Amino acid sequence: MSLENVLNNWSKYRRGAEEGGHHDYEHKWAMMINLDLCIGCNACSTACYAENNLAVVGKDRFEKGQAMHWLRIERYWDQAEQEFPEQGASFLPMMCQQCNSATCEPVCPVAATYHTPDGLNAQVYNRCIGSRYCSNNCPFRVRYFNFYSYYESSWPEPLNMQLNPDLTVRDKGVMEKCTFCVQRIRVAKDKAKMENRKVGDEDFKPACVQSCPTSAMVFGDYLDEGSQVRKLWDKYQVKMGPAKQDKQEPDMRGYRVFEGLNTDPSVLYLERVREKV
Amino acid sequence: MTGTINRRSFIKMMGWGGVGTALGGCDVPTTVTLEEGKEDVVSYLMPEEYVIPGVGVWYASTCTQCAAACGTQGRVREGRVLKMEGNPNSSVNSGKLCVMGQAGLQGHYNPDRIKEPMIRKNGSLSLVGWDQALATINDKLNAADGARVAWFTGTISGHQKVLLNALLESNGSSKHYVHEVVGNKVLQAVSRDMLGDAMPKYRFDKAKMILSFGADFLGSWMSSPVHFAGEYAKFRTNKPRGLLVAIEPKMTLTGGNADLWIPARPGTEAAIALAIANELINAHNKDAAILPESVRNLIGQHSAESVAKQTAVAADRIKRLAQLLNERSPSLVLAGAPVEGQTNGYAATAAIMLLNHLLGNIGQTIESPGAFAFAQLEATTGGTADLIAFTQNAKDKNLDVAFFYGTNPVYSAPDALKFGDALKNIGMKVAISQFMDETTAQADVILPAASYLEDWGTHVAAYHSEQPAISMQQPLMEKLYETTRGFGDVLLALLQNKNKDKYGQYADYYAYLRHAFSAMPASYKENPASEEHSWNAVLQKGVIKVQTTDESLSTSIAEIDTPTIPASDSAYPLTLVPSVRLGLWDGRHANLPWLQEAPDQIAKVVWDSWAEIHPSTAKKLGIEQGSIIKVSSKHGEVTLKAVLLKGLHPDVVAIPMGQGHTEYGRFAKGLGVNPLKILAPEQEQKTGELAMYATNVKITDTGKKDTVVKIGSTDTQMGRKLVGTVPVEQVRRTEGA
Amino acid sequence: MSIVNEKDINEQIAWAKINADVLRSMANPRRAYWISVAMCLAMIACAVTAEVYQYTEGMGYANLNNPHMWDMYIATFVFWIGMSHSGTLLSAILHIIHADWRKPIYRFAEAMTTFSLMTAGFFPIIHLGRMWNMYWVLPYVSDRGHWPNFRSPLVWDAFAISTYLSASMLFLFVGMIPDLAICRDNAKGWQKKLYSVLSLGWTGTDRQWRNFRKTYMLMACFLIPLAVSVHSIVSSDFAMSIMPGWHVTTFPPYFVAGALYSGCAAIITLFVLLRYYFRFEEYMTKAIMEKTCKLTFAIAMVWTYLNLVEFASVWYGHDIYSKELLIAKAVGPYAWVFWSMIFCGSVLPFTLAFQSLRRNMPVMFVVSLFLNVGMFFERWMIVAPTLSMSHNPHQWDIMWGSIIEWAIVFGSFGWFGLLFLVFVKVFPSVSMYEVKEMVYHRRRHVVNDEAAEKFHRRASDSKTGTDEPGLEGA
Amino acid sequence: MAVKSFKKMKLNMTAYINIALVLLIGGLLVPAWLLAGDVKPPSGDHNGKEVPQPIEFPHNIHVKDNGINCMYCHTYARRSKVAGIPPTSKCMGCHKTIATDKPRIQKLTEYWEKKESPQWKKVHDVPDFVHFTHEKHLKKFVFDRDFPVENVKEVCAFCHGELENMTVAKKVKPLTMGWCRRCHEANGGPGDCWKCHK
Amino acid sequence: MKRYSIMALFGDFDEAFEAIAEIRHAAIPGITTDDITLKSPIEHPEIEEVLGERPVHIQKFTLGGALFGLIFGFFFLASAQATFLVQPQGGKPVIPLPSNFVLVYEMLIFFGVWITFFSFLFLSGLFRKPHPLYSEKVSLDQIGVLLEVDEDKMQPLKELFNKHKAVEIREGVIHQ
Repeated sequence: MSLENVLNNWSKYRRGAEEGGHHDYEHKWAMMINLDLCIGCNACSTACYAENNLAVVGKDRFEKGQAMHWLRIERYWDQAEQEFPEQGASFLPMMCQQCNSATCEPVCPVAATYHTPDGLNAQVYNRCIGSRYCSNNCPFRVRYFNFYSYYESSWPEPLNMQLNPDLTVRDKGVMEKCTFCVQRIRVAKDKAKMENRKVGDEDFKPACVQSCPTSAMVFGDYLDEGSQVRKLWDKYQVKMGPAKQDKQEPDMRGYRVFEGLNTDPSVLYLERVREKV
Repeated sequence: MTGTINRRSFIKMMGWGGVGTALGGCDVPTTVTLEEGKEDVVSYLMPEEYVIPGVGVWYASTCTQCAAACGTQGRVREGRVLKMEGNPNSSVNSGKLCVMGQAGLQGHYNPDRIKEPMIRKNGSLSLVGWDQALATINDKLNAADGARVAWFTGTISGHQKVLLNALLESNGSSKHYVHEVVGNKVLQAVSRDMLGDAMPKYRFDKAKMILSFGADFLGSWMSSPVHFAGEYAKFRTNKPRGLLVAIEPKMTLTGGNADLWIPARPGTEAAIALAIANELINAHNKDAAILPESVRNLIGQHSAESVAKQTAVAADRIKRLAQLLNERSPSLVLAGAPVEGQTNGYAATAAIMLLNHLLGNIGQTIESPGAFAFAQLEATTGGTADLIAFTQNAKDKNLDVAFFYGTNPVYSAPDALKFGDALKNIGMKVAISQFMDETTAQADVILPAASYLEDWGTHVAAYHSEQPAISMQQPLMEKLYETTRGFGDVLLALLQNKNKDKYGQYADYYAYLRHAFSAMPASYKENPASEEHSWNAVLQKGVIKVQTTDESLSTSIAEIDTPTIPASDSAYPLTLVPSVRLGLWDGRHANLPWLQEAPDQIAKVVWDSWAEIHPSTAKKLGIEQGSIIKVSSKHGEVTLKAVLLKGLHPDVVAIPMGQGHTEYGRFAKGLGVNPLKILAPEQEQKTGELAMYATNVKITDTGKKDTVVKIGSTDTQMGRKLVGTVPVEQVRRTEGA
Repeated sequence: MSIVNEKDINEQIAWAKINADVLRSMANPRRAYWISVAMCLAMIACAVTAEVYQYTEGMGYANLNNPHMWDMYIATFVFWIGMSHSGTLLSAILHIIHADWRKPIYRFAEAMTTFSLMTAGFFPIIHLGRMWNMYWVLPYVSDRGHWPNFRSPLVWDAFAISTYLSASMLFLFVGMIPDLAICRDNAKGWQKKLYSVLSLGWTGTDRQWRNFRKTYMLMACFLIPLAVSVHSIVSSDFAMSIMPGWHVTTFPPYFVAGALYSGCAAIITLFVLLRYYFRFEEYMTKAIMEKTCKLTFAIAMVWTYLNLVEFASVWYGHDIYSKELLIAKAVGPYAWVFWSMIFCGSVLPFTLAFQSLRRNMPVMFVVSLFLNVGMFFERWMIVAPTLSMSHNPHQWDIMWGSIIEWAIVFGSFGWFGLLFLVFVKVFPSVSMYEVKEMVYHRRRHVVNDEAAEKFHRRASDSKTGTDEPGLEGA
Repeated sequence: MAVKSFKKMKLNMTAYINIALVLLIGGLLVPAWLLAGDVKPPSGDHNGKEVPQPIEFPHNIHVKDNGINCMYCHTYARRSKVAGIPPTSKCMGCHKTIATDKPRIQKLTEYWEKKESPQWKKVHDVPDFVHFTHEKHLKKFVFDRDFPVENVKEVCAFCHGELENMTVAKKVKPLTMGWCRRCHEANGGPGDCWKCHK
Repeated sequence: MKRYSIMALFGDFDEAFEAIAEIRHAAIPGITTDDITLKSPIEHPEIEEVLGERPVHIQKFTLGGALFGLIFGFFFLASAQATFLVQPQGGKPVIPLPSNFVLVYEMLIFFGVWITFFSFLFLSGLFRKPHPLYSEKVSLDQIGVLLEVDEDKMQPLKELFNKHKAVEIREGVIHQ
C-alpha cells in the first residue's frame, strides 16, 4: 500500500512549479478581475460574509486590526501630490490569490495549509494549530486569524440561523482565508460526479463573483480550454506557471499582484483604465 | 409550493441538527468523534418533493432593502434561508445584488426584532394579542373622521399600494404621505415638466459620455444602485469606452470611478452647466432655437470665464467639457442630489437637464419607459416634501390617527422641523415595524411586521429598466415568530373591518394575491388552463414581465428662473453635505452588523460616523485626522471625528448619514451621529422638497483626538504595483476599446 | 604593570580549601537567597495569570493583528535561545582548545545554557493559537496517517531544540559526575542518598577517568556544531520566508554571533553576581573576568560586522521592499529601538576595551545588562518591523507589545532565575575537580619555571650592576 | 475556563504517550517504512451505547422480517449527503392500517395526530468539520458496480453495522478519521483533506 | 591461601607514580601493574606511562550511534513524506532533500550524544557499590593505589609503599 502510495505521489507531484506544478491537477481554479469595472461597492465582500460565516468583530477589534474580511477592497489615491484626486480612486479587491507556489504552504508545521489537486491553497481548519507562520509569510496579507472565539459575540440568537452549514464556523486559534468558496466547488463537483460529467463554468460561481454588480470578476477552471476564464487569460497573454511572462503585446493589460515575488498567483487583474481629459 | 398549508409546515421541516451543524468544533481537540445520542434530529412531518435535506433550493423573491425592487433568490436549506442572490430573470439587477440586498438576511434574523404587538398604556408599552391591537385601532378608526387619518409610508408599490389606497378610500381619507430621505423628487418634477415623464429611461449603454452633476448612480441616484452599476459596466465596455466626468461637492462612488472628477461647491453646478451650454451654442454652434428666449438669455449671461470666476472651475476646463460633449454624441447629462438639494434646486436641475436637449440626447440616450399596463401597481416614490407637509398637518392638529410603515421620520426629520413635538398632537400613532426604531418607540400601537423574507407581496420598480415587470415576493421560510404579520395582512385586516363583504372572502394576503393574479389577463399566464401551474411558474421566475405601450418624450422647455449661487455665510463658512453610504443608506440598515463592518467605499471607515474635510481646510482650522470636532449649524450641532479626504471641495464638510440612532437595536444604538438633525429647514421653492445641501455649518475643534477605525494604512501604493492604471489610448491600441 | 601578568588563579591554593569553599556555597542559604527566590516566584505568578487569561480569552489580547501575527513571544524566544549559546562556547569550545581559564566559570555557564533553553521552549508553545494541539508538530505514528510538514522551519526548531536541550543537559550532568561524588562524600542524610544516586557510583578510578575524558571530549565535539546548527535553524524561521528584512542570507551567522554575544554578556552578569554572593573571589578572579570580557568584545565586533554586512547588502541590493524597510527601521517609528540597539550592541562594548573598566565589577555588571538589553532590542527589531512594513502597504501597521505579553516575558526571567537559584544550591556552581586540575598543572609549571626565573633575575641584576657606576661617572 | 483548558490537556495525554512511544520504538530500530505505511486495519467494532429513542424503532422487524429496503425509508441517501430520517407521513403510510394495536405504533399515531415529528436522537454522527455524502458512496459502491440494489443493506453495513439484527440503531463502527482513511486508501478514495474537511 | 585487598593513599601524585613505577619494574615478583587500580581526585593521563596503555571503546559506539541517527533519520523522514496521505507541497518534490538534511543532521547528533552517554555509563565501570577500602580522601586530595594480592605479597608491598611515604595504608581480607 504505502509503496504504491509513494509511486503514485511521485509520478503525480514530481513536476515542479516552474514547469507549471498544476498540470497534473483535476482542475485549476482561477479568477480574472477587471479593475476597470470594479467600482468598489463592497457587494463581493458582504457576499463573502454571508457565504463563508465570517465573524463580525465589532468596532474595538476592528480598530486593533483584527477584522476578518476574507475579501477586502483596498482603496488607493493615485495622485498623491495633487490637491484633488481628479482621476478618482483605485479599488483593488484583494483576497487569497491561491498561489501555485504559495509561500504559506511550506512553512506550516502541521501541513494544515497545502495544495489540493484542484490547485487551491487549502486551509484545513481542524488541523491548524495556530502558529500563524503562514500569514507571516504571505506577501498579500490575506490570511486572517481567529484571535477570539466569535460564535457568541458575532451571531447572537437567532442570527446564527443564517450560518452556512456547508462550512465550519472557525473557533479561536485557527487561521482562515478565502477558499474560492470551496463548499460551492464541492457541491458542484459532487453534482457533476453524480451526473458523470466534468464541472463546467455554469455549474457554480464563488459568492463574490456571483454578486459583482458590474461582472468585473470571472471565475473558472484554467485547465479547461473552453472555460471563460482560460480564454481571458489567454487573451491577455498571461500564463500560469512561468516566472517570466512573455507577452507578444507587452502593453496588453493583465498582471498579477507582486508577480516579481514569483508566487504564481491564480488571480489575474486587468489594469484600471483612465482617460486623461 | 402549493397552498399555504405546506408553508405552515416549514417550521416542522426544520431540523437536521438545526443551527448546530454550522459550528465546527474547531476549539475542542480534533481527536474527538461525536458521541452518539447527543444531537436531536427532527424528521419531516410531510415533506415536499423539492425539499431534500442537505441540499439547498433557490426560491425567487424580491428585495425590499431599498426602493429598487431587485429580484432576488434565496438559498433555502432545512427550512432556513441562508444566502441572498440576485434573480437572473429580473432585468432590474439581472442576477446581481448589492451590499444591502446581501445583508437583508441579517434584518430577517436580527436579534432585536419586535415579536409581539404592543399597546402603550399610560406611557408604558405592554404586550397584547393581535386581536386586541387591531380592535383598538379599528375602534379608533371607526370613531375618527376619515379625513383626519393619515398614512405615512416609504416608497410603496404593487398590491400593498392597491390595498392601502382602498383603505384610505374606505376611510374617506386622502392623507397618504410617502417619505424617503434618499430620492430624486426634484429631478422627477423637472423631467415630468420637460420630458413629460417623471422617470425616463436612461440608456447608459448607448451613451458615449456621461457628465454627472452629483448624480451618484452607482450609489443612491434613482435609488437603484445595482441596475445602474450594470448599466455602467455596459457603458464602460462599449467600444469606444464611455467617458465619465463627475462634478460634485463630495466624491461619491460614482465620482471615485470617474475619469475626471471636478469638485464643485453645492449650488454652483447649474452655473457650470449653463456655461457649458453657452460654449455648446457659441463655440460648437448647437441649435439654440429649441430653447425659449429667456433661457437663451440666461445662457448668454453665463460665459465660461464669468462662471469660472464664480465657481473656481477653470474656464478652459468648461470649454473642454463642452468640446467633449460635442464630440461624443450621444452623451448623457445627469443631475443628482447636490443639485436638487438647493432652495432653487428645480431651476438648477432644469438648467442641467437642458443640456440633454441641446445635445440632442432626448430619444437617443433618454427614452420613454412607455406606459405601464397596471398603473395602480406603479410605485409611489417618496420625498421629503411629504415629511414637511405631514409635520405641518400634525402641528395644526389635523390628525387623529397616523400609521407609520417602512420609514422612520423621527430619525430622519431635522430637529428644526420639530417633528417630535408635532407627533404629540396626534391622538393615536400606529407603527407597523420589524424593529423598535425611533418612530416606533413613540407609537401608541406597535404591530410587529414580518420580515420581507417571510412575507408575500408584489413590487414594481420605481425606475423601469429595459423590461418593466411586477416582481413577486414570496416567503423563503416559515415565520421566525408566529406573532408577526406581513404588511399586506395588516392592511387586509383593517379593510375587512371597513367593508367585510368585499374583502371578507380573503383568508389572508396570500389569498388576495392569488385572486389578483387570477384576475390578470390570460396573456400573463404561462398556462391559462391551469391557474395553479401558471402561478407556480410566476413564483419560480419571480417576475411578471409587463407589456408597455411605447411612447415618445415631449421636449417642452419652460421658463427657467436664474439658478442663483447661494451666498456664503461668514459665520458659517462651510456647506454641509449629508452623504449617502451605499450600505447604511438613510440609516435604515444601521442595525445590520455586516453593513456596519463593511467599510465606507471612499473613506474606508467602519462602525462610526465621521466628518470628511479637505486637508487644506483642515490645515486652516488646525484639524488632524481623528481629532474630535464640533460641526454646528444654526439649528444644532454634532460632535464627531474628522477624517481628512482629498475627494472633497474645500468649502464643504461631508457627514455620511445612517448613524446616530437613539433606538434601533444593539448594533445601531448610540453609534455615531445623525447629520440630518442639524439641517436647516430650507425648502426647494418649486417642489417643497427639503433643501438638504443648503445648510451652512462651521467647525470648531474640541482639542480631543481619537483613532479613526478604518481599513488601509496608506492612501498611496508606495510605488508598488497593486492597482495598475493605464491610459485609454494604450487599451485602444491593444484591445481596440 | 604587576596587574598584567596576574595569575588566573593562585596555584598555591589548597585542594581541601577548594572543596570547602564550593561546598560552603551550596550550604545554608542566606536571607538574600530566599528573597530572590520569592521574587522569582512572584514574577512567574504574573506570567501564569497572563497566560491563563490569554489562553481562555484568545490570542487577541496580545495585540496581535493581521500584519503582526508574531511579535514579542517570538522575539523573546530567540532571545533565550541566544542566551543559551555561551555556555556551550565556554564549556565545549574552550574545552577543546584547552583554554583552562574556563574551568572555574564554565559550570554555571553550562547551567545557564540548559535553563535558558528550558525557558525558551515555553514561548513557541505560548504563542500557538491552539497550544493543546502542539504535539502535532512532532512526528508520531497516528491512526490518521498524519505527519508534520517536515519542510517547515518550525518543525526543524522542534527537532533542533529538543536535541540541543537533551545534549546540553547530558553534557552538564556528565561534567558534574566527579563533583557529585565529592558532594556524596561530604554529605549526610538524604543528601547523601541523593548524591550517591546522582554520582552513579563514581570512585575516581583510572578507568572511570579514562572513559570520562573521552566521553566529555566527544560530547563537546557534538555540542559545537549542534549549537551552531540550532541557532541557524532558528534564524531560518525568518531567513526561509520571503518577507523583506527576514529573507537575508547572512542571518544564520548573524544569529549565531548574536547568540554568543548575548550569552557572554549574561555570563559576565552572573559572574559578578556569583562572585559577590558566594565570595568566589579566589576562583572567579579578575584575570578570568578580563579574558571573558575580551572574548565578549571580540564577538561584539563580529556581530557589528555582520550587521553592517546585512545593511550594505540590502542597501546595494535590488530588493526595493527590503531597502525601504531598512530606511523605515532607521527613521521610522521603530527608530529609537533601532538606534539603542546599535548603541548597546556596537558602541557600549568598547568599554570592554579598557582594562580599568574591565576590572571594575559594578561597571561590568551594568554594562553586561545593557548589552543584553541591546540584544533584546535586536530580536524585536528582527521580528516587528518586517511585519509592520511588508509588501502590501495597505496592511501596514505599527504595534507594541501588550501588557499580557510583557507579563509573560517578565515571568520568563523569573522562571530562569528560579531554576538557576535552585541549581546553585543543589549542585556545585564551580567545578571542583577541574579547578584542582587547573591548580595542579599550573603548580607544576611554576616548579619547572623556577630555575629559569632565577637565571633571568641573575642576568638582569648583573646588567644593572655593570651600568650603575658608569652612570655615576657621567 | 481553567477547567475547560485542563480538560483539553487531559484529552491529549494519550497523544503524549503516543509521542513517547514513537521515540522509543524509533530508537529500537523498527524499520521506518513500517511506521509510516501499513497500519493494521482497526478492529471495526466500536461498542456504542444504547441510545434511548422516543419510539424504539425495530430495524430488525422492518429489514429482516419484512425485507424493506434501507433506501425505501432513508430515501434521501442516494440524492443527498444525508440519508434522512423517514418523514412521519411515510411511517403512517403503512401504519394507518398495519399493526395499529402495537403500543409503539399508537405512540407514533399520537405524534401524527398532534402533527409533530418525534425528536429522534442522532446515532451515527461525524464532527461538524467533516463533509460526508451518502450519495457518492452509494454511487461508488452500489450503482457504479451494478450492485443489486435490493442488497444495499450490505453496503450500508460497511459503516452502520448489520442493522437487520438491531432494534434501535447502535454505533458499531468507530467512524474515526483513520478508519475512513484506510478505507479510502484501500478503495482508491480521494486522499485530499478538503474532500472531507470543510 | 587468603587474598587481601590493599590500598595505599599518597599525599602526592609523584610518590604514587614512583611506587607504581617500582611495581612495574617487578620489585615484587607476581605483582604486575595490571592488578593496580589508581584512584585520584583529578584526572592523571600521565599515569599510563607506568600503568600501561588501557584502551577506551566509547568512540566506536559514538560512531555507531551517529550513523544510526543518520540512516534511521533519513529513512524515517523519507518514508513519512512519501506515504503522507495527501501531498501538501503543490508541485514540489515529494522528498525534499534540503529540509531532510537539516533534520537528519539534528538526529545524527541526537543519537550520537545519547549513545555516547549510555556507552559511558556501561563502559566506565560505574554502578558498582563502593569498594570496602574506598576513602573519601580520594575525592579530596589524595591518590589511592589499590591492589588485590595474596597473603605473602602483603609485607613487601607495605614496605614499598612506606618507602614512598604513603600517608595511609588500608587493607582488608577477601574470603574465599
